[in-house]
Amino acid sequence: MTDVIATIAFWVFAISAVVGALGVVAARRVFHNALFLVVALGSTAAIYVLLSADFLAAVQILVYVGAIVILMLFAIMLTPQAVELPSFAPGGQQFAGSLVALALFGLMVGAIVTGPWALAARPLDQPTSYDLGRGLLTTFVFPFELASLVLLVGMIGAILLARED
Amino acid sequence: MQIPSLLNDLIGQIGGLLQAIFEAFLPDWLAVPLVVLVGIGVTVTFVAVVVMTQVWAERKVIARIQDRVGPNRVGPWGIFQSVADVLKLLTKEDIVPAKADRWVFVLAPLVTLVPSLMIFAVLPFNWDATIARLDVGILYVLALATFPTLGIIMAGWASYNNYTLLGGMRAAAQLISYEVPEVLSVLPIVLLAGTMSLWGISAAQEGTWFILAPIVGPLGFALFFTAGLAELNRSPFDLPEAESEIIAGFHMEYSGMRFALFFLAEYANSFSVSALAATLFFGGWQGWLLPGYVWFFVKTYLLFLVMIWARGTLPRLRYDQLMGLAWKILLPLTLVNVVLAALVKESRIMEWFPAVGLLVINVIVVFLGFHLYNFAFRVVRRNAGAPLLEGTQAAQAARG
Amino acid sequence: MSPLLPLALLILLAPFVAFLLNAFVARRAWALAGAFTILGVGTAFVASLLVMGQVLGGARLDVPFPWLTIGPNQSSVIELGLRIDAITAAMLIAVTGVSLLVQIYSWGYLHETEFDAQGHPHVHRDPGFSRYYCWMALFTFSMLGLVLANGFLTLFIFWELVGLCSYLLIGFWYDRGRTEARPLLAEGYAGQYADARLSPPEAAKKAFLTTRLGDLGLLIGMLLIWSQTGTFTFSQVEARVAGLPVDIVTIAALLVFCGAVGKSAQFPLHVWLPDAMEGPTPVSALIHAATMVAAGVYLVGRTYFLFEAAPVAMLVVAVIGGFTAFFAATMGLVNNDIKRVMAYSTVSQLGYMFLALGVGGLGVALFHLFSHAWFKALLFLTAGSVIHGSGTQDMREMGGLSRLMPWTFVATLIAGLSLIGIPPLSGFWSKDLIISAVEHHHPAFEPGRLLALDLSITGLLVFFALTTVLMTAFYTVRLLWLTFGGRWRGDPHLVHHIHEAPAPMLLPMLILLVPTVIVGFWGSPFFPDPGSNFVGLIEAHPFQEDMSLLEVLATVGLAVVGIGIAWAMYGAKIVDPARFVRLTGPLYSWAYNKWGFDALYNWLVGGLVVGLAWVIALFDQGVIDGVVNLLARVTVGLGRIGRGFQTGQVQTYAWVVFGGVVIVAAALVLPALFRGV
Amino acid sequence: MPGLNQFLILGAVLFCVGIYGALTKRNVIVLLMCLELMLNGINVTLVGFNRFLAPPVGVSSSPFAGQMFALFIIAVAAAEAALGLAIVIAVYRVRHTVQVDEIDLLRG
Repeated sequence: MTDVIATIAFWVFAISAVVGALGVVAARRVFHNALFLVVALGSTAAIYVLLSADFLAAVQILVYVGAIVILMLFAIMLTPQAVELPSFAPGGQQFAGSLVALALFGLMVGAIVTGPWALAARPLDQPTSYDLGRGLLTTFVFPFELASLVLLVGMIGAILLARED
Repeated sequence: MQIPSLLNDLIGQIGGLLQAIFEAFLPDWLAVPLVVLVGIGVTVTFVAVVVMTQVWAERKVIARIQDRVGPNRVGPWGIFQSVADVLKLLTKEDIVPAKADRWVFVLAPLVTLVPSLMIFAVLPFNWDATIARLDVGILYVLALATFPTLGIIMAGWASYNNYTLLGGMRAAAQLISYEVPEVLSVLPIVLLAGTMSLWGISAAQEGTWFILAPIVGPLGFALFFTAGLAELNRSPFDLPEAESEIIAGFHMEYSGMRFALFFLAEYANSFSVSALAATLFFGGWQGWLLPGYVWFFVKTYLLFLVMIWARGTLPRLRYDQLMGLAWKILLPLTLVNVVLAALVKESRIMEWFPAVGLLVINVIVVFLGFHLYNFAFRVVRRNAGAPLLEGTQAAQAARG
Repeated sequence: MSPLLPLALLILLAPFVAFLLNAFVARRAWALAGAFTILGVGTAFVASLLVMGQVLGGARLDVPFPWLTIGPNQSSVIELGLRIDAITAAMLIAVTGVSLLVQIYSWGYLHETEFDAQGHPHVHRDPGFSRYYCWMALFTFSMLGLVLANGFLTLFIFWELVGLCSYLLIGFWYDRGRTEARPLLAEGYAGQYADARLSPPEAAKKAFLTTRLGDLGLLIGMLLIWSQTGTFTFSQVEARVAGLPVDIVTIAALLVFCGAVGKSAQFPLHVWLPDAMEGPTPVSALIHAATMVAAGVYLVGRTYFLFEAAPVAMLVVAVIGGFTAFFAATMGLVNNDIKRVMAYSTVSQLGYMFLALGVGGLGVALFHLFSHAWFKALLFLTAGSVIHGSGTQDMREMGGLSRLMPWTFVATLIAGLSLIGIPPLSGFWSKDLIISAVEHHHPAFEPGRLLALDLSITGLLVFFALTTVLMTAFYTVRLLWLTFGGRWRGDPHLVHHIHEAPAPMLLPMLILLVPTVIVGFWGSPFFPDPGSNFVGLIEAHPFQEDMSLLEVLATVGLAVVGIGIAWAMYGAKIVDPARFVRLTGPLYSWAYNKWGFDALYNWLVGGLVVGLAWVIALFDQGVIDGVVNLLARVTVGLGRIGRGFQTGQVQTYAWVVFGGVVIVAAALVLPALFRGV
Repeated sequence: MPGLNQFLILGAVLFCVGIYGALTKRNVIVLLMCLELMLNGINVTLVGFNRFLAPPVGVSSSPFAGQMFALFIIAVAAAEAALGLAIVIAVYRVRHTVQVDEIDLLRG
C-alpha cells in the first residue's frame, strides 16, 4: 500500500523539483527565479523524506529555504537592476551551454543505466537523527570541526566583503 | 485514579473509530488517504475555531488591561465578535494592486499560512493524540517557522509599494535575527529530553517539568518565549506592522480574504508558539488530575494570555534596540544556556532532586537574575554611552 | 760525431739569434740591428763554407729529432731533423753568400740622399731600418732551415716561414699607397703613361695568397705521402717509394710540384712575382731572384726520387717549365719597368730549371740555380743602384747613365752577358748544359735535328728552350741600352742629382762580379773529376764529354742574333721601336697585358668569392633566418588564438571547465556503454 | 516503489539544468541559484546512494556516510552562498551591475 503512495509522492515531488529547476533557469524576473528555487529545494526536501533521510529534509528546509534563499532575496533587493535587461546570454552561448548540459546529462544517464549498482535492502523510514548525531561526533568529528571553521570564515568574510566602510 | 479511558483519550478514540469504519467499507488503497484527509480537515476546522477564540480572548483581555469592556455586543460577552469579523473580511472586496507582481501577490498569504497549519500536525495534544509523531518533530517545526519570513518578503515585494517593501524587509530581518536564538534556545530542552520528537519531550517531563531545571529552565523559557514573540511580530516586537510606523507594514495592500489569511496565519502561529512553549517547558499534556489534552490546552491558553499581557503592557521596541536585543543579549545567553544544560544533564540533578526544591531554587535564581540584569544593564549603558535599551529598563522598572 | 751537426746548428741558429736580438733588443738602435744581422749571416756564410769543405770530403749528415708519437699503439713517430748532402752544401753557400752581400748593400740602399731646393744633400734614413734587418734575419734563418730540412714536415715549417717573410718584406713600405699611372716625362715617348702599380700591402697579400695556394698542394701531397709511407723523412720515403703504386706516386709528385709552382712563380701561379717588385730592391734581389723562388726547384730536387718514379709527373714538370720560360720571356720583351723585366727574366730562368728537372737533368738544373742566384742577385742590385740614383723605375725615363754611373754600368753589362749565356761567363755553362740535357736526356731527340718543327712534346720543349735564349738576349740588351745607352731622356733637372752608388752599395756589386764570372767553370768540363765537379757531385755520371760543339755553337749563335736585333732597334735605330710596336699591334698588347692572366685571376677570384658569398647569404637569410622568423610567427599566432579564449567572461571559463568534464566523462562512460556492459 | 535509477536520474536532471542555467543566465545571483541547484542534484544522488547501496566492503565508514556527506555539502553551500552574495554586493557597489558579462575586467 505505501509503495503506491511512495511512487505517487516521488513522481509528484520529482516533477515539482524539475519544474522548480526549470523555473529558476527560465523565469525572466529575478524574484521569480528565487521563488522557483524555493519550490525546487522544497520538493528536494520531500524527496529526502522519501529516501528516509528525515533529519536531512528538515535541515534542508531550515538551511536552504530558511537562510540561503532569503539571503538571495536580500541580495536581489540590494542590487536593483533595470528589469528589461536580457536575462539570457546571446544565442551562441546559450547553444554552447545547452550542448554541454545535454552532453553531460546523456553521459550521466548512460552511466546510471549501465552502472553495476550493488543494491542492498536497507530498512526504510528509520529515524536517522540519532545515528547522524552519533556519526557526527565519532567518525566525522574532524569534518564537523572543519565545517564549523568554514562557516566561521564564511561569516567573517561575508561581513568584511559586504560591509560598506 | 483512572479516568475513564474514553474521556482521557477522546481524540485518539474517535480517530481509531473513524479509521475502522473506513477500512470496513472502502478498498484498501483508498481508505488510508481518506482517513488522512479527514484528519487534515478536522485539524483545519479546529485551528479556525481556536483562532477565533484567541481573537476574542485577546480583544477582551486587552480591553480589560486598558480599562474598557471589550466586545460584548455580538452574543453573550461578545463571543461571536470574531465570527462577525471573519464574515466581514470574507465579504470585503479583494483588491490586487495594478502593478503588483500578480502571482507572487496571490501566493504570499498561502506561503505564510500553510506552514503554520502544517505545524499543528506535530503538536502533542495528548500522549496518543498527535497526527504525526515525527522523530525530528521540533526541528520540523522550526524549519517550517522559516516559511512565514519568505511569505512576508513576497508580500512586501509583490505589492509594488515602497512602504510594504520596507516593512517586508524589516520584518524579514527581524525574523531572521530572532530565528537563531529561537533555534538555539530549543537545544537545552532537546539535550535534557534526549530526543527531538515533541511527544518524546512531553513524555520525558513525567515527573519534573523542564521549567524546573535549575537555571536552564526559566532562562531557557524566557529566551524561547521572547524569541517566539519576535518571530510572531507581536507585542513589543511588532515594529514592521505597527500602524504608527509604516502604515500596517507588509500586508497593507491586502484586503478581504487575503488579509484574513494573514490574520489567521498570525494567530495560528501564536497558538503553535504557545503550545510549543507549553510542551517544551511545562510538560505539555503532563498533569495529575485532568486528562492530557485538557492540561495541554490550559497551559497553551495561559501562555497565550501572557502574550496578550505583554502586548497590553510593554511599549514597542525601537528597531536598533530590537536588533541589539537579538544579537547582543539573546544569542549569548542561549549559548550560555546550552552549556549550563549540558552541566545539568550530566549532573542528573533532575532525577534525584525533589521537584519542590527545584521550584525554590528557580524562584531564587529568577530573583537574582533580575537584579544582576539590572546592574549589568546600567554598567553597559554607562560604558557604551548610548542608551542601549531604555525601553526594557522601563519595562523592568514596571515589573519591579 | 762528425763536425757537420754543430756546424749545421750554428748555420741555423746564428741568423735566428740575430732575429731575436733585433726583435726585442735593438728596436730603436738601428745601427746595432744592422750589425747584428750582418754578423749573424756572416757567421752562417763562413760555417757553410766549412760545411762545403766537409761535404767535398765525402761527409754526409742525416739526424732526426723525434717530436710526436701518435697512432693507435704509439706506432707512428713524427720527427723533425737536419740533413746535409751535396745539394744542401751548395744551397747553403748560395743563400748565405747572397744574403750577406744583400745585407751590406741594404745598409746603403736604405739611406736616401735628397736634395732640397738649394741642392744641399740630406741623408735621410728609412724609418723602418731596424724592422727591415729584423725580418731579413728571420728570412735567412727560415731559408737555411728549409735547405737543411731532412723531412717534409721540417721543410714545410720553414717553407711557411719563408712565405711569411716574403709577405712581410714585400709589404715593408706598408704606408705607401698605389702608384697611379702618371704621364711620362721622357722625350720621344710623349702621351705614354707609366704603368699603375699595386700598393705594397696589396702586392704582399697577392704574393702570400698565391704562394699559399701552392703550399696547399704541397701540404696535401705531404699528407698523402705520410698516409702511404707512414713517415715524413726523405730518406725513409725514398726507400718505400718503390713499393707504392705508380698512380699514387704520380699524384703525390704532382701535388708536391704544386708547392714548387706556387713558390717559384711558375705558369699558373706566376702573377705574384712581378707585383712583388713593390718591396725594396735588395729584398727582390735576395728573395725574388736568388733564394726563395729557387726553393721550389730545390724542393723538386730534394724529392727527385718521387719524380723519377713517376714519368708522367716528369713530363708535366718539363712542359710547365718550358712553357713558363717561353711565356715569361715574351712578357719581359715588352715591359718598361726595369725591375719587372728582371722579374720576368727570373721567372723565365726558373722555367729553364724546371725544364731541366723535367727532362732528368737534376745536377744541371741545380747547377743553373746555383749560378743564376749570383748573377741575378747582381742584376737586381745594379737595378737598385740605378733606381736609387735616377729616382725612377721606368726605363723610358732613363738613358745615358753609362757616363754618370760607370761602375754600375760595368756590373750590369757583365751580369747581363752572363744571363744571355756568353762564354766564358757562368750563365753560358749552366744554360747550355740545360739545353744539351734537353737534347741528351730525351732519347727521342735525334742529334743534329735542331730546328725541325716537330710538334710532339719533345719538339715543343726544344722550341721553347731555343726561342727563350733568343728573347732573353733581346730584352737584356734592350734593358742595357735603354738604361745606359744614348742621352738622358728623363726629367732634365734631375740630371744633376744622378750619382754613382755609394760605397756600401757598390762594394757588394763588385764582389758579386767574381762568382758571376768564375762559378761557371765549377760545373764545366775543366773539372772532369766527378768528385770535384758540381754536377758530378749531384749526379752519378757527368756528361760533359758528349756536349757536342754543334749544340754550343747553335745556342751562342742564337744569343748573338738576339744581341744584333736589339742593337739594330735601339743602338743603330735601323728599325724604329714605335713602328715595330704598331706592326705587331695585338701581339704587343697581348704580351703587355701579361697574357690577360691578371685580369682573369682578379675576375675569377673576385667573381668566385662574391658569387659564393651571395649563395651563402641567400642560404643564411632564406633558410636560417626564415626558420627563426617562422617559429616566432607561429608562437605569436598561437598566443593570439589563446588570447581569444581569455574573454573575461566567467561563463566562458565555466563552459570550458564543464566541456572538459564532458570529455572526461565521455572517455570513461562511452567505452563501457559501447561494450554493452 | 521508485528504484535507485529514478533518484539518480532526478539528481542528474537537477544537475544538468543547474549547469545550463549557470552557463547561460546573465544575472550573477541567478547564477548562484543555479549553483545551489547543482549542489542539490548532487545531494539527491548521494542520499539515493546512501538509501540503496550497501556500504563498500572493508571500508569502515558509518552506514549514513551518504547523508553525512550531503549534510556537509549543505553546510559548505550555505557558507559559499553567503560569500558569493557578499561579493556580488561588493561588486554592485563598485560597478552598479550584476550582469555577468559586464563584469569582465580580468581579460586577456
